[in-house]
Amino acid sequence: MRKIALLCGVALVAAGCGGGGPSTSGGGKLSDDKVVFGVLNDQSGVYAQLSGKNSIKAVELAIADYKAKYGDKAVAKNIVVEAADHQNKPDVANAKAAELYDRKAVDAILDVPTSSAALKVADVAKEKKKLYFNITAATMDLTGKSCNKYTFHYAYDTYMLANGTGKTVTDQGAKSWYLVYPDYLFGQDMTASFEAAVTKAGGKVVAKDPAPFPNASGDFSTYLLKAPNLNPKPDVLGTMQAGAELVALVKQYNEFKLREKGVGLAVGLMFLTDIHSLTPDALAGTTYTDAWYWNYDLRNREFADRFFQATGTRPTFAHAANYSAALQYLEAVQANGTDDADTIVKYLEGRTVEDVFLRSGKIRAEDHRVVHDAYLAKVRSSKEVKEPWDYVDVLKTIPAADAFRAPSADCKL
Amino acid sequence: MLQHVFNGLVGGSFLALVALGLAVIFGMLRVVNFAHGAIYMLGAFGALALTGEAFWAALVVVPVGLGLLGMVLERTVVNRLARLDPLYNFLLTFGLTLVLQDLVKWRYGVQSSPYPTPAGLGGSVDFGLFDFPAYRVFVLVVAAIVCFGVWFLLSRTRLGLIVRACTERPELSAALGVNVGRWVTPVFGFGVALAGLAGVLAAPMRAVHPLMGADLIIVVFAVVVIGGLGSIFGSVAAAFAIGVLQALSEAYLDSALVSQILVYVVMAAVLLWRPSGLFGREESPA
Amino acid sequence: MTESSALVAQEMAEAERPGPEPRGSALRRNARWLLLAAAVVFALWLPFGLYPAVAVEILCWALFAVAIDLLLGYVGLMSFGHAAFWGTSAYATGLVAIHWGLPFPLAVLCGALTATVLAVPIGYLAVKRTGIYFAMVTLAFAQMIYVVANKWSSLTGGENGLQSVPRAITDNFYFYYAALPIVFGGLFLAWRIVHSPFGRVLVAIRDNPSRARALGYAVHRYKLMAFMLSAFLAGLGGGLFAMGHRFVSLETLHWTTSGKAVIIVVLGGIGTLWGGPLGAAAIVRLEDWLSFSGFEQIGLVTGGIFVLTVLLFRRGVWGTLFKRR
Amino acid sequence: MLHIEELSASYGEAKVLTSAGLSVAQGEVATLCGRNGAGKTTLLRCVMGLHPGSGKVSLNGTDLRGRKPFERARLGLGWVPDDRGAYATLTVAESLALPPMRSGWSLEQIYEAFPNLYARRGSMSTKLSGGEQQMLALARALRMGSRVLLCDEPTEGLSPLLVQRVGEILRQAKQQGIAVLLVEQNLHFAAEVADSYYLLASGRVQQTSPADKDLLTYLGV
Amino acid sequence: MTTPLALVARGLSRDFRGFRAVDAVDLEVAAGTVHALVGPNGAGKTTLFNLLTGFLAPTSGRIELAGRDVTGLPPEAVARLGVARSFQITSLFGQLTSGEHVELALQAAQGGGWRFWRSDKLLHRHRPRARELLAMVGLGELEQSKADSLSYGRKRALELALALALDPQVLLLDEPTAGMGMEDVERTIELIGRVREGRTVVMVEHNMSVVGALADRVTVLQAGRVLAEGSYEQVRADEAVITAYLGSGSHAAH
Repeated sequence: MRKIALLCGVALVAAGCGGGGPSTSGGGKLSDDKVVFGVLNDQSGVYAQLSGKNSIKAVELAIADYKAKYGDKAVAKNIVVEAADHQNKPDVANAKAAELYDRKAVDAILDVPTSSAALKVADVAKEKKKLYFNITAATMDLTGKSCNKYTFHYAYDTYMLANGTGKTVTDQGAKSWYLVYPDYLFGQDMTASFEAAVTKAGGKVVAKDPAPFPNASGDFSTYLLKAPNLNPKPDVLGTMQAGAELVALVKQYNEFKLREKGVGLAVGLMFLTDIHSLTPDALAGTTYTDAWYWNYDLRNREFADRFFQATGTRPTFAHAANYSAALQYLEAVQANGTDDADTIVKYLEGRTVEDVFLRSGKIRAEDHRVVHDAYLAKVRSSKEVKEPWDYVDVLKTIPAADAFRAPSADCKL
Repeated sequence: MLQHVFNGLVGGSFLALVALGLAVIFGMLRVVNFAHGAIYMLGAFGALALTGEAFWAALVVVPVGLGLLGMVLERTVVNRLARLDPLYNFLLTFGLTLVLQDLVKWRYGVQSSPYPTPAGLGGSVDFGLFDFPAYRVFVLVVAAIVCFGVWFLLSRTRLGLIVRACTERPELSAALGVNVGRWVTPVFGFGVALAGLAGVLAAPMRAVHPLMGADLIIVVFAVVVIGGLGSIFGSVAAAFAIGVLQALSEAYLDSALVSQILVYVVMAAVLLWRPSGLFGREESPA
Repeated sequence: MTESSALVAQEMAEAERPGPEPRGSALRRNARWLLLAAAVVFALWLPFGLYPAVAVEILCWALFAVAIDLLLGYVGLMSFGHAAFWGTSAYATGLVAIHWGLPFPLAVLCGALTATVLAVPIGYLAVKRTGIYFAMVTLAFAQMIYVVANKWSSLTGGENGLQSVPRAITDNFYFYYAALPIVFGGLFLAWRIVHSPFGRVLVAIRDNPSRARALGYAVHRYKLMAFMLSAFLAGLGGGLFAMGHRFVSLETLHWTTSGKAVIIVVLGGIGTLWGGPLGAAAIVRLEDWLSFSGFEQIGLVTGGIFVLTVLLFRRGVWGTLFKRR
Repeated sequence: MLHIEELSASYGEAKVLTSAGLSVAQGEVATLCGRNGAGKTTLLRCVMGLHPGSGKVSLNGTDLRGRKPFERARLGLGWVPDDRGAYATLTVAESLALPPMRSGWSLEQIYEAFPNLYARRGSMSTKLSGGEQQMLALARALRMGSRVLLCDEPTEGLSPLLVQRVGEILRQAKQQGIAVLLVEQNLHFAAEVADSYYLLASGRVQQTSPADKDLLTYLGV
Repeated sequence: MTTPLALVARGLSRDFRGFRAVDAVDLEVAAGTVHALVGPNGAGKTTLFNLLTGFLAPTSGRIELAGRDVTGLPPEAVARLGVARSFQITSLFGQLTSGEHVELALQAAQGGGWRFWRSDKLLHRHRPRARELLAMVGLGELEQSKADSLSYGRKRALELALALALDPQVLLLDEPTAGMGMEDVERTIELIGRVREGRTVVMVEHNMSVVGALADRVTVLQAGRVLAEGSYEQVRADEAVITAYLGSGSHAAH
């Protein structure tokens, strides 16, 4: 009996083996007569809310807008969105990216949070000579030593985050800093950028502590105990923790009553979704840098309303940027009459672009960094929150020219 | 210094509760329950499911519920492998861990979920030399009470007498008229409930996410190797000791690496000098 | 002394054991060759029937599984931390390829040797315990290696992993065939070890360590040697994995990687050696299929299958299909 | 009291008992002799239900087949194992309190009969001397109110004085109507307490007597 | 000092959790003799064996092998110094055949267990000797049988063949005839009588006829101590031994 059941199981798996088929890839004017987007992101993990499945909706909005705009004249009539979950694991991302390009004939991959995964996908894009718009990864290597011809870095990076928050908070009078960061590449990069920004603005980093990553216990109490007793006492605790660890750290920050003890909180990497899950009160008064905010102006708000209709939630910067990237790609296809990757890259390089996401936008030819205005935001307390998701006040717009670093010499396209 | 030691004890509390459950189960069933970490995680999510205001209810309901789940698992699956090599149950519970983790991921995603500090424990306790968040003090007190309670139960009650006897010599105990089989399931459930309790306690203090238990259980394994899995006292003592050592190394050493690998280095040293664990009994061939 | 390891051994030794072939008929011996030929043909055909990247992956995991089975099935030691060797070799392979530009077979060899060296201290400490403790201890040490690799980002790239490992053969389809000889070599080595004088000693140790000691065999050292050989094989797989993906991530060192390998071995059949590759094909293929069809709760499925295997088919696929009790 | 018929058992693939049979009446001490490895201990374990065996074992007319060890104990079987069954984690007092049924001797009686145990009631059982451990094992069975004692070499490794003491206790038990199945190699000791003799050889049990030359030869005395 | 001493124990003791299983035992085994250890169960014979072969480390005392201090050496090292032992409880490799057992033991004696790159057919070169040994212990027909499937008596015989395969200087036999029928006992006596040539044999034995037939010297242990030592006849006549072994109504022996 068992043997039979087992045989059936094995047979099923074996039969499944036939389903693969060797890889095919085509060229041509409009490859396969269609344009295929591949949204590769985290659909179940820490970034699932930040971008996740709703990024697909954002891309679909872009497709709808493109079709509405060009109607019968549209070059791309058949536009498909494929999605895949990379679970924030670079090896999965690697396999999925290859799969999307090869097996699902994707012309451009979008999104891809998590630096390690993002870098890996850049590798694949380079190898397959297909386009890749990274939205949600922060690593500067995408426009540094790992940059390549087919990769564009669209929304933000660690420089933008650190510079925005570090400089502004220091300017506002918090001169001494205590930095706590997760002990891996992102945390180390962020800390270096932060320290540079703080020092440049006339502040000082009193101490910095690497916290274990991944933090098995989710416990940051040691650093929180230490903070108020440092000499000199820091004005502000800067944390580079992200996702789950940020949530834990902020919870513990409040538990140890550091704000009452005169140590403020600045966050290196925070998303609207973090505020939503932590509740605004937990973060009230915290400043951070964002690449986009849905309730910034009416144009954003109009997009946010459409997005809300489609998803029941407000868009994050990632959703807006996915929308923008998909739209700009389609515009490029429209302008050139082809989805040939080299043609599109050539067309995009050096263009100035303006849309709902890209304000004063420019696609730099030197390193494929897409620069645009960034925003310094401050979290409201729940009393100040007048409608759901409207959690922050935009304190300041950081102009595109200042928001991002100059092209790096490491990048050779 | 003192506050860091205290803080380490709080951290050690979670290790201790999970290790205690692990050791109790191992003692009675010779099963190393890999799923213990997953149960800890379920405890935290259980608290979450009951929402913040119901923390006090969760503190009771969730461990009891998980204990019952543990008993069901024992009756249905663990039990079936009881006569085989303990490795099979290790493997089984490893498989269960994957299943439980993914079920929770499915339901809650990997996003960490917030859990407010329970009402009444939001303040801090002043110890003169330093003050400390009340909730953490509470955790330490609960852990201490539970560890003491288990010790009391084991050493001072008839139930403990039976459990100790069955743990040490099941055959002889049966021959003395003790219905050993009857105690296996409740003890398994109890051990599971301890992990569940640790999970509930962790919810307001730590990030609640589906992998919280998997990360913890490996550290706990190292802890019980250090303490000697056969020794309930050893496991608990090693857990608190490791908690304190970790807190001190985080506070005074500039390297995050040291505090993270500390537990494994201690484990290696123990294996080198006392392979059966600090409090483990020598396995004498006789 | 070894209350447990011997038991696993028994259970699976029912499946296969090294030693002189049972006096079977010529037919049975021919069947053996036929099976081998079929396996080779299947391996040669695989990238035609399967997405080549997946086929390459199957090769790597097959080696990994065989490495673990060598320990579990023939020494009675269940390593739950073999990712330490798989991952270390992957990093070493990647680094050698990046910095020295060695061709991939040499890079993989360097990786495997690095893993073997790492196996010396870990094995020395771990073989002091048996059974369930061995599993826990190896798991803990692997976690330590994971933490170190994560921290040592100047070398390993930390969270970002080792990107852009160079490889002359870019197309996975051809790379598969380039990797195949190494995999066959590794499998042959495993087979050779099992059917060698050394393998005979291992089985003796598994069945009765005290008796083996009384015969003058230094049990701990033999176990350590087996551990190193197993690490070498796992290292071969890990090195190929690195070259296959042209990338090494921390994931290769994570405990889930060890767990997946154990799942593959148990599913394939403990102590069968060839169950490993079979299990690897099944699990890798299944995971690919699940994720291709957009189902992300892979652990739910593999974990569930694993639980059922442990409960119902402890002899694994190979053991159930090809071996009689 | 205790009746064994056609009892067969094996260890792995080695048959240890092949249709062994014997009976012990109330107040009778039956001695089972046999060489090392003959299967005496296995026989006791089978009776106790700790080792699988086929055949019929009945206690006071109650068929014990299918009953678990703890049920057999509660029906009145008392096992005094060859290793004396001391617990490393239980004190003397706890060991005496462990059995759920305590219908035999009262604690006072026990401590009166075994003053050493009273003196060391707070010590861990394994810390006792060999003789004290043996006394504890006997005391435990008496405390349980067992109707049949299965004593596995109770004099093993004891000094002559203590051997005497064991003999006295067994005689006392006998007077109270307790049946004893005694596995013993010390024939002189056996001679002092035993009413009947059985020899276990080649898996079979045959009744014998101390006068039997075969018995002595067999035991190599 | 005419005959050299093959095996010497001086003040050997071993404790188990407060229980002294072997208590200051002095033992001198002359080379080329058969030395029997007797005593009631629990007298510490097997523990003493485990101490002599390195399976247990002594709590105190020392052990010399042909004049060389071997105290604290692991069992495999003791074995390689020419000490082979058999076990009281049958202790074999369940999944190997009789032939494979002996081949394995022969390989151990000659080294070569490390060769993982060679075929196990290499072991076949030990086959002739293995067959010889199996025939010697009466297992000639059972070369292909797995140890698990052998009867008890045959397992005991295989134990002996294993020990002999090491061609040891000192052969320690733990109850070699336990559980054997009369004929097998006779055969084993005859066999030990044959293999003792050029060797020193130490054996634990309960069967006094075996002891009487083989032993040059007998040491009687009780409660971990040496009670008496001498020839079989001397020991048999010893008051203390009679008391200990047979028990006594009158414990006036001392």
